[in-house]
This record gives sequence, C-alpha cells and structure tokens, in this order.
Amino acid sequence: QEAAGPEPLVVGMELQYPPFEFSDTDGNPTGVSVDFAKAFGEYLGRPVEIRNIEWTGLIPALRTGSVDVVISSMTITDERDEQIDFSIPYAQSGLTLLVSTDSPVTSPDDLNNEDVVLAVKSGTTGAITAQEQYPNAEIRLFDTVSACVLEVSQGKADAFIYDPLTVYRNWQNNPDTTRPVFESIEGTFGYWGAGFPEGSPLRDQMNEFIRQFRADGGFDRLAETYLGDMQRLFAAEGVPFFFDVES
Amino acid sequence: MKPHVFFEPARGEAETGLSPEIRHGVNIVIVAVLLAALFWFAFSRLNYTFNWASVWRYRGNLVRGFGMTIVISFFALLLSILVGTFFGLGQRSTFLPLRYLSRAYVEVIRGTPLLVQILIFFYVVANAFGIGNRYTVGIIIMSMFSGAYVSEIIRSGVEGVAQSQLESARSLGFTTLQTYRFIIMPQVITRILPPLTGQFASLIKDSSLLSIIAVNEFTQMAREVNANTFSTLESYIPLAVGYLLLTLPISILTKGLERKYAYAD
Amino acid sequence: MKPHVFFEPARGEAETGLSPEIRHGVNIVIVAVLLAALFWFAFSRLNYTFNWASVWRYRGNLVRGFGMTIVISFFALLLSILVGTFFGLGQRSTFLPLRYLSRAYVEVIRGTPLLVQILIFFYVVANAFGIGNRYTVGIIIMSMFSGAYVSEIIRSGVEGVAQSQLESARSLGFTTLQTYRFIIMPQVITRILPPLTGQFASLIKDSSLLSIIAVNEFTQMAREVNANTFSTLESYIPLAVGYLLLTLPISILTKGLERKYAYAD
Amino acid sequence: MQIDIQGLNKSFGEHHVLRDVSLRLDNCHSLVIVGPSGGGKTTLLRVIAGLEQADSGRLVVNGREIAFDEAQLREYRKHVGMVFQAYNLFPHLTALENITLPLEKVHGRPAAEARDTAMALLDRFQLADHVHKKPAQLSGGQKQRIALSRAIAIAPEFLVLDEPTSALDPEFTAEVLDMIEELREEDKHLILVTHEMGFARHVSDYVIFIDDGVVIEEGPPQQIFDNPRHPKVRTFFDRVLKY
Amino acid sequence: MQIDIQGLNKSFGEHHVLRDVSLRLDNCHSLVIVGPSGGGKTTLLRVIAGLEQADSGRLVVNGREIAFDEAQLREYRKHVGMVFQAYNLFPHLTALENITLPLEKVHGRPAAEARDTAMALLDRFQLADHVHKKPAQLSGGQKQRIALSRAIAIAPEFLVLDEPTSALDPEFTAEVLDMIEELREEDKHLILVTHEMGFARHVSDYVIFIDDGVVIEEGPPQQIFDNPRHPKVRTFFDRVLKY
Ligand SMILES: Nc1ncnc2c1ncn2[C@@H]1O[C@H](COP(=O)(O)OP(=O)(O)OP(=O)(O)O)[C@@H](O)[C@H]1O
Ligand SMILES: Nc1ncnc2c1ncn2[C@@H]1O[C@H](COP(=O)(O)OP(=O)(O)OP(=O)(O)O)[C@@H](O)[C@H]1O
Ligand SMILES: [Mg+2]
Ligand SMILES: [Mg+2]
Repeated sequence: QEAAGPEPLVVGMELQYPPFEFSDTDGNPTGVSVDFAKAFGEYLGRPVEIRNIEWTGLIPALRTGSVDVVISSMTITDERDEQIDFSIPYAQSGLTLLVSTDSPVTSPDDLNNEDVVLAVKSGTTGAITAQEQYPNAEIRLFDTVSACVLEVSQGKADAFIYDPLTVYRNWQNNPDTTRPVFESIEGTFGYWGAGFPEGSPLRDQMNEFIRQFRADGGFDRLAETYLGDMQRLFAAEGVPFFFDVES
Repeated sequence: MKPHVFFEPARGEAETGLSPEIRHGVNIVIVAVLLAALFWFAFSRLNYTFNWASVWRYRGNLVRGFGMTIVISFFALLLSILVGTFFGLGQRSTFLPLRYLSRAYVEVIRGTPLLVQILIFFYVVANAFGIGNRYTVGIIIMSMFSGAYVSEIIRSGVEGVAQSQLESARSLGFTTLQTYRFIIMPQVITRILPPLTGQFASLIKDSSLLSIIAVNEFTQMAREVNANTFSTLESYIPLAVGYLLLTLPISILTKGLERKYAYAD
Repeated sequence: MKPHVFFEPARGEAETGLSPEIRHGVNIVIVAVLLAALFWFAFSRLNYTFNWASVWRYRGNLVRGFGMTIVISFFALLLSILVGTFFGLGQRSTFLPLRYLSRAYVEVIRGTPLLVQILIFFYVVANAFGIGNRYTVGIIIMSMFSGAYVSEIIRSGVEGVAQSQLESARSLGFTTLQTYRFIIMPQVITRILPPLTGQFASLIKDSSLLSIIAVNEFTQMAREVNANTFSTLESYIPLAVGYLLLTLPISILTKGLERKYAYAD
Repeated sequence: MQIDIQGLNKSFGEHHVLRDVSLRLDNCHSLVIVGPSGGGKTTLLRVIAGLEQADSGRLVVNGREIAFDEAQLREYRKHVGMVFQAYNLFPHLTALENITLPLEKVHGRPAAEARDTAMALLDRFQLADHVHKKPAQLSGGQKQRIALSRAIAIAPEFLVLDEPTSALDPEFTAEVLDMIEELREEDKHLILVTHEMGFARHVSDYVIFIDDGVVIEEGPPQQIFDNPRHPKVRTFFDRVLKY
Repeated sequence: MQIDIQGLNKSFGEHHVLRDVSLRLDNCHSLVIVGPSGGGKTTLLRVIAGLEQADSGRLVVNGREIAFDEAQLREYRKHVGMVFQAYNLFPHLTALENITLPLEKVHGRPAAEARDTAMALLDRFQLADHVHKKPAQLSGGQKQRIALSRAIAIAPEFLVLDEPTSALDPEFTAEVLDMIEELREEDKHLILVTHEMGFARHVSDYVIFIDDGVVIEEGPPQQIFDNPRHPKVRTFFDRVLKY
C-alpha cells in the first residue's frame, strides 16, 4: 500500500473563520484556505488531508510534527516566528472595531481612555494590540467571538477589536445594538503566512507556490468565489483588501 | 390543615387518601411551570432576536458531532469503570507499589487540567509510543481522566461496607472475587451510583476538550456553527439540549438501579 | 518467601518486623522513580526544545491568574457545599415542590455544559435581574454548577446511614438538626470525602471556563501566555503544577479528615 | 404507670403484626411482655415508645396521648429510656460518648456532669476499662450494658427495654435486676420484653403474652407463670422446664 | 472432634484478651464455652473458626493445623458453619437468599437443590411466611433462626455457634436442642458459647469457663455445674440460682 501514492500533506486549521476556513453544512472543510491548501497539494503532487484543530493546538501540532503545515489565517508575528517558520505573506488584514450603540466611541483614537471597556478574543492579534496600544482602557479577554459580540451588544463593553470581516457580519446580525468602525487601527496591519515546523523543506516550496499562484490570479479567483460582496464593501470603506499583498 | 397535595407522608405516617401519582404529577407540573416562567421572563428582558434558520442549515454538523460525542463517551465510560475499579481497589492492595502507584495516579490526574493531560498525552506520550489514532488516544485519555474520579468513588463505597459483612463472607468461604461480586457490589451500588452518575455526566461534557487534538465532537461542532453563522446563543441552546439528551437516560437508568438495589439496614 | 518490603500484612496478620515507615518510604520512592523514568523517556523521544525564557517573562500574569483562581474557587467551594447540602437534603424533603425543584436542578445543571450555563446565566438571567459584577456572577455560577454534583454526593451519603441509627437518634430525642450534626454527618463524612474531593478538584479546574465571561483566571492566563509566546508545553506545564498545588492540599486535608473520622462497623 | 391501649392495629404490607391490642393498667411498676419470636413484642414496644405509628387505635401513657406528631413525640421520647434489641449504639462514638452525647445535647447537662453520670453507670457495669472503645471493639454483652447505661443515664420517666439481658451472663443479669429494684424505689416504671422466664417472673408486676399479634393472656406473674389458662401459653412454659 | 490448643495468646492493642489458652480434647461432640461477658469467649471462637489470627500459639482441629494463610483457611472455613453473636446476615438479600447464596456459589449446589435445603430448614424454624423478607424486616429471633439455618445448610464438618439462642424464646431453644441432638447422631460436632446455663448443661460434653482471657476451669458438665472448684465459677453459678 505504501507504493499506492505519495504521502498526504497534512494541513492543520481551525475551521471557525468563515469564509476563510470553515465547515460547510455537510461538515466538509471549505473556504479560501482550504482551496488554497488543495492547490498547494496539487502543486506538490500530494493529496491533502485537512485536520480541524483548535487554535491553541495548532502550533503544538506543528512543533511535534503531527501536521505538515498550518494554513489558518494566521498573522505573522515575531513571537510566533520564534516557534515556527512562516512562509512569505499570502494575505493581509488590519483590525477594526465593532462598537456598542450606547458607547461614545467613534474612532480608534477614543479607545485609550479609562472609561472605555474593550472586548477582545484571547490569543488574537486584537488582544495583543489592545494591551499594547490602549493600556488605559479596561481590557476584557474572552474565549469566543460570540461572547465579545454579546458584551458589545448588551452595552457591557464599548468596543470589540477584530478583523473587518467578522465585524461586518456581526454588525449585520445586531444592527440595532452595534455599529462598525472600519477605519483600521494604526499599526495593526498584519500579514498572514502559512506555518511550518522549524527547518521544514516545504517552506521554500510554499514560497515558490505563493508567488506562482498570485501570478496566475489564483487569489483573485478565491476572492471572487468566497468574498465577492466583501471586496466591494472594503473598497467603498477604503479598507485595503485581504489579497492586496505587495511582495 | 397541612396541604396534603404538597406533602408526602413521613416514614411511619399513614397515607392521606390522595393518590401518590396525582400528588407527584401536580408537583412536577408546578415546578416545571415555575422554571419555565423564570426563563421566559429572563429571555423576554433580553434584547435579542433569535435566528434559528442559519443554525438549522448546519444541523448535519451538529448531529455528526453529537454522534462522535456518543461514541467517544460510550467507550470512555465503559473503560473508565474498568480503570476506576482497578485503581480504586489498587489503593486498597497490600502490594505496596501498586497502592502508591494508584494514589499517585489519582492525585496527578485529578490535580491537573484535562487540557494539559490531553496535550502531554497526545503530543508527548502517545507520540513516543507511536500511537497515532486520535480517536483511540482520545478515548484512552478520557477514560484515564475519568477513571481517577471513579476510582475514588468506588474506593469510598467499598470502604463503607461494614467489616462484619466481609467477615461473614469470609466465614462462609466466599472467594475475594465472589465477595466483591455478591456481597460488596450490591451493598455499595446504591451509594456510589449518585456520584458515579455525576462523574459520567462530567465525562460526557469534558470530552469536548478533545477538540484540541482535532476530535470533532459535539461542542466543537457547536462552536464552529456558532462561528460560521455569527449567531451567539442559537448554537449553544441545541448544545445544552443535546447533552441533556445524553445525560438524562443515564440519570434515569441509575435512578432505576438505585431503586432496584435499595434495601434498608 | 513473600518479599515483605512490597507487602503490607493483611488484616489480622502479624507484622513482619520491617518498620512500616521504611516499607512505605521504599515503595513511594520506587513508584516515584518509575513514573519519572516513564516521562523522561517520553520527553526524550520528543523532538521539542523547551524555551522557558519567554514564559518566564509572563510569570506576573500567571501569578495573577493563579490568585484569581484561588479566590473564585475558595468562595465557590464553600458556597457549593451550602448549595449542595440544601438541594441534597431538598431531594429528601417531604415537601414535594422542593423535592422536584431539587431534582430538576440537579438534572439540568449536571446535564448541560458549564459553558452554556455561564453564557445563559450571565448574558440572559443575570442581565435580566441586573446583576453586573462578573466575579460575583462567576462565583454564583460555579457554586450552582458544582452544587448539583455535591448534592448527589451528599444525598447518597445520607441515604447510606442505617435506619436504625436515625431511629436511635429519634428515640433519644435529638432534633433533626442535631441528628444531622452529631449522628449522620460524622458517619458519612469518610464515605463522601473521596468523591467530594474529586468534585472540588473539578470545581477548581472548571472555573477556567469562566474565562468565557472574561474572568481572567489561571488557565486563561496560561492560554494568553501561550498565545503570546507560542510555547505551548512551556506555558501548560506550569499550569498543571499550579493546579496540583491547589488540589494536593485539599487531598491531603481530606485524607486527614477521612482518617480522623474513620471507625469500624 | 398508667397505660391505656385501645384497639391497636399495625400492618407491614400484607403482614398484620398487631391485631386489636387493648390493655388497661392503672398502677403498674413494671409491665413485662412475653411471647414467641415474631409475635409482635418489639413492634408493640416501638409503638409505645413513639417510634412507629399504629394504623389505628389509641394509646395513652401516664395520661398523655401518643399521637404521631414529630414535635410532640420528640418531647415525649426525651423522657423515655429505650434499649433496642440490637442495642443500636452509635458506631462512630466511644462507649462514653454514646452516653454523654444525648445528655449534653438533648438534656443540656454540662459536660463534666454528663461525664460523671456516665462514668458512675459504666463503673457499675464494670466497663471502666472500656470507656474509650468504639462499639466495634466491644463484646456483645459490653455493648448491651452500654445501651442500658445510655437509657438509664437520662433519668427517664420510664424505661422501655427490648430483651435487655439477652447478651448478659447471670452476674450482670442479676445486676440489672438490682437496678430495676432501685428504679422501682425511685418510682420509675418500665416496660420490657424478655424471653428469659426467670427474669420475667422476678421483675414483673404484670405480664402480657402476645402471640401472632394478639394478647392471648394477661395478668399478674403468679397467675401467668404458675397457672396459665391458654393452652398455647401452657405449652410455651412447658418447654422452658424441658431443659 | 479433636482439639489441640497450645499457648494461645491474642491482644488488641494494650488489651490482652486471650492469655496462654491451652486445651486438649480427644473425643468430644460438643464443647461449650461459658464465662462472664467480655471474658474472651467470642475471640476464642473466632480464632478457632479461622477468622482471627492469634499472636502466638498453636491450634489443631481434627488433625488439621490452623495457620493463617487465606487460601488454606478458605477451604477450612467452607466446612465450618458459623453463627455470629450479631447474626451478620446480608442485609441486601432475602432470608432465603441468605441461605442459598453460599450453597450455590461456594458449594456449587444447583439452585433448586439449594432452595429445597433452605426451605426445609426455614420450615422447621417456622419461617415459611418470611422467606422473602430482608433482614431489616425481620424480628430479632427470626434473624437468629436464619443465621442458624445458614450455618446448618452447608452440612458443615462442625458448627461454631456464638450465643445461638440469645434471641430465641423457650420453644425455639428447645428446637435448637433437638437439632443439636440430631447433629450428634450424624456425628457432627459443635463448639458453642452461651450464657444460658440450662442450655449449656443440656448440650455439652465438655465445658470450659473463661474469665479475663484465662481458662479457669474445665471439665465435663456435671463437674463444672454441680461441683465447681474455682471460687469465681462458684459465685457465677450462684447468681443464676438467685433468680
Ligand atoms: N419492617 C417490617 N416489614 C415487614 N414485616 C415486619 C417488619 N418489622 C417486623 N415485621 C414482622 O412483624 C412480626 C413481628 O415482629 P416483632 O419484631 O415485633 O417480633 P418480636 O415479637 O419482637 O419477635 P422476637 O422475639 O423474635 O424479637 C414479625 O413476623 C416480623 O417479621
Ligand atoms: N477489636 C477489638 N479491639 C479492642 N478490644 C477488643 C476488640 N474485640 C474485642 N475486644 C475486647 O476483648 C475482650 C473479649 O471480647 P469477647 O468479644 O471475646 O468477649 P466475650 O467473652 O464474647 O463477651 P460477651 O459475652 O459479652 O460477648 C472484651 O473486653 C472486648 O472489649
Ligand atoms: Mg423483638
Ligand atoms: Mg461474645
């Protein structure tokens, strides 16, 4: 059986971030990252096996070698970089705000204030940003996006710091109690990379693949499939889009 | 006059003429209505519009997660009884290495978070021994974890059996195994079932932590649906109902066993 | 010859001449060495370089989280004993609405995930009643949750007391309260302590779910450190040690109580 | 002691254990209940002690009607010293504590006084060496003596004893006889069940014979023991003489 | 029955309960142990039944040395019928099951046969109406009769009975006497403790009197009961006559 074909490429991701990586109603992994991973598999000539791992488990999974690569909308940071190797960026995102209608906050500049309560999801770049940039605000760490949204919609917190996509969707769900602020928070612009165990030879292949995929318009096709209306909205708000990566 | 519909006659007191079925029925309804009113009030104060349609689309995922939880819990539950019995009796062994191993096991497993155990067991221990299947590993971890609690429940039950009963069994020539099977077990079962039921309920729910090693069980699926639909409460209410559907039969079963094995002393 | 250093004399058997302290000491060391060897082997097989420096930088956060866990657990533990006693005895009440309320409480709380209870209690119920402080709410939820398990443990203990003992107490003129205080409690305490200790260990660890309403306790802090440093094992091993530091004293305390209240029958 | 029992009935499920028991005594120091095993002696005693409610019938002891109401009964039971057939000591308490606990908690005696009362009784029953043992460490007769001490210690209005000498050797049985004599002098009363006919004869003012839940003979001891009328009672006593 | 006891000692902590007990009997059908409460009768019986290990001394019963080794002892105990002073019935089993369970599980009898054996004994003890009751629903004497039936049912080599008639009325005591007669005819032996001297005299071939852990007198019943030499034994029996 060994000879039946090349070993599958095991890809770890947390299927909780539509439309990038999530399960469809049949329970199959789907989304931008999934298609991206499959294309990479094709590029390598290996079948792809997607493994749904909770966010916390992703990096250990890489470091102990139980997955080959993580493609999970993960922002490249210095500290993550110490533990694993990142590919070159394939996408980017900044952070925006979901604000309670009861709150006086109108822009990110209002946040560094003792009266302001910020809701952030633990472990995200939003949480790091809040702690670094708004030391005067009261920062509450939550496990889930839904708790952050509930806090804001019940007026228990002033603002929730997260990516524009999530902010948009949750605002749509709670139009009476929340409003979005799409203006990106300064310095929060981050690049997403695929993660590899340190020293993995796959990384160079991935870098090569990203360049080729971009050149072939692969990212544009993904955007069209999964993010159609979003791309237009971002343009209208003047927010840079996910795949507008330079390098 | 004592309102008999609310009171059960005390031990040794005569019945009141009201049939017990009616009395119990009435009271069950009263309590149910009361609780429903409380929740209705709370939810009505909440400024929240439920959007069940999007969650409904994901029912397949929830059902699959539910199935996974059933499978994992079922095997882990059975295994945890074995593990618990072994270490529970191990703590009473006269063979001291076994006794201290059992104590160490109980203290370490009970004392540390399941999350950490899963990570270490899966990424370190199972990895070192080359066990790869995450479902097998998940079941093993859950039964080891739950087994520590079960072992203490069993130990306390067994220690509660009167010495005179053990002596009686010995004097009649029962073997140790027969003594456990025919004398100790039936005498302790009513006492250990309530805490054991609680432990099994915990086991079923704790299995949700296995999501960290990519076992996609019920809670994980609900979280996913929650993230995918951007709903906040809609996916968690089916989650609560689903777990209730798993734990209630166990409760009912053990209540039945409790009644069956009940005896006065 | 039986290797006496490994075996404790059975009940009624004579001592072997070897002092029990030495025998127990030797065996404790053997077990400890064995376990250490197992983990050393497992970790040595793992291709993982520990990076403690980055975790050390965050020690302050871990200590703060640890403190929060201690505070929450302490109050919740005490309260859960009260809640558990109330509903445990409530299930035995002759006042039927109380009995069914207690049963409903136990079944619903045990049957549904703490996660959902926290969300509903904090965002729906507490919100409706205008209770805003998340620490208070956290302690209340944890004691309600743990209380359901405690209540079943207490009920099974109390039901294990022989009828003849209750009758004896009645015949001497003890009040119900005195009977519980002086007769029932001391007789059941050795039987309920082991499951109760397990429940308290669970309570301490389950309090980590309060992170969902931004109570920044120990696990949450470790997760946060992990998220910031991405050194999973390095932040979770202190977590395991920290919880052990909390649960071991309880274990030791309850072992002591078990011994103190032990009596033969 | 005044006792007035009228039409007492008690069933356990199908089993009719006491059938229309009636009894009226006006001035009786010690009532002894005898009869074959399983006849209903213990059950009657438990009803009299307020531990079991009869299904029907009326019961008046010393002018006080025994109704099944816990609060009232508790007051009543405080003044009844009871010895159970199986002793029912508290297994978690030492011999001494078994006696002092009710004295202190129910009767509000100071600890030192309770201790003195208990020690005096335990001494008398030659238990001074065993005061700190728990029931599991005591011999059968020792347990029975402690149960007796516990009942007597509270200085009860009357004593209800269920086979109080079943585990005692002749020496202690004689001691119990002496004690009962003293109680009689203090005008305390007792109701007891026994199957030792010699003891019954010595101790009783009045005897009832219960068989299968029915009082089939009653009267002063001379009459019952020496001149029983009912054939069942006669054969019963004949057996005693056989060995 | 052959019994050879040499220098038996047993202590519970500080308490020296059996002191250098020695006894040699070559052909004795029934050995009766009497003595004051707390003297060590039950303890001696438990050592003989292989339930308690002596601290020192040697014990040979019917040519078999009783050493404290669980595997061997289990075989031995299977052939000893024991009645405990507190009966020790299994509370979770009915009267019938208390008897049939050891028959089926230990002695491998088929269920129907075990049931018949049990029913015959229960009938004889007039317990036919009570076979499905659990111990908590039975009277004291009924429990004792079931304990006796359980010990006899296994057709033991010999019986060890600790005060087997303490809760029995004269009628059943006579029944037990008859039974013991039958056992004697079947060449089965017994060792029993009792404090009913009439019963002891009837049943015994040989009597030992234990006080404070020491055998202070021994001999055939006529000698012990009618002509005791030791002053303690004499006063002990004098008390019996007092009432
Ligand atoms: N809880 C119960 N359930 C069913 N039957 C019972 C219960 N308690 C007692 N009985 C039955 O009631 C009858 C009378 O019991 P009781 O204990 O009064 O007898 P007794 O005269 O004291 O006998 P003994 O001399 O053997 O102690 C017995 O046949 C017994 O089996
Ligand atoms: N486990 C124990 N721990 C301490 N002392 C004990 C223990 N068991 C028995 N004893 C003591 O040993 C002595 C002898 O007890 P044993 O039961 O043999 O007496 P007995 O002769 O059977 O008395 P009785 O006629 O009252 O049943 C008693 O003083 C008793 O208190
Ligand atoms: Mg009785
Ligand atoms: Mg004895």
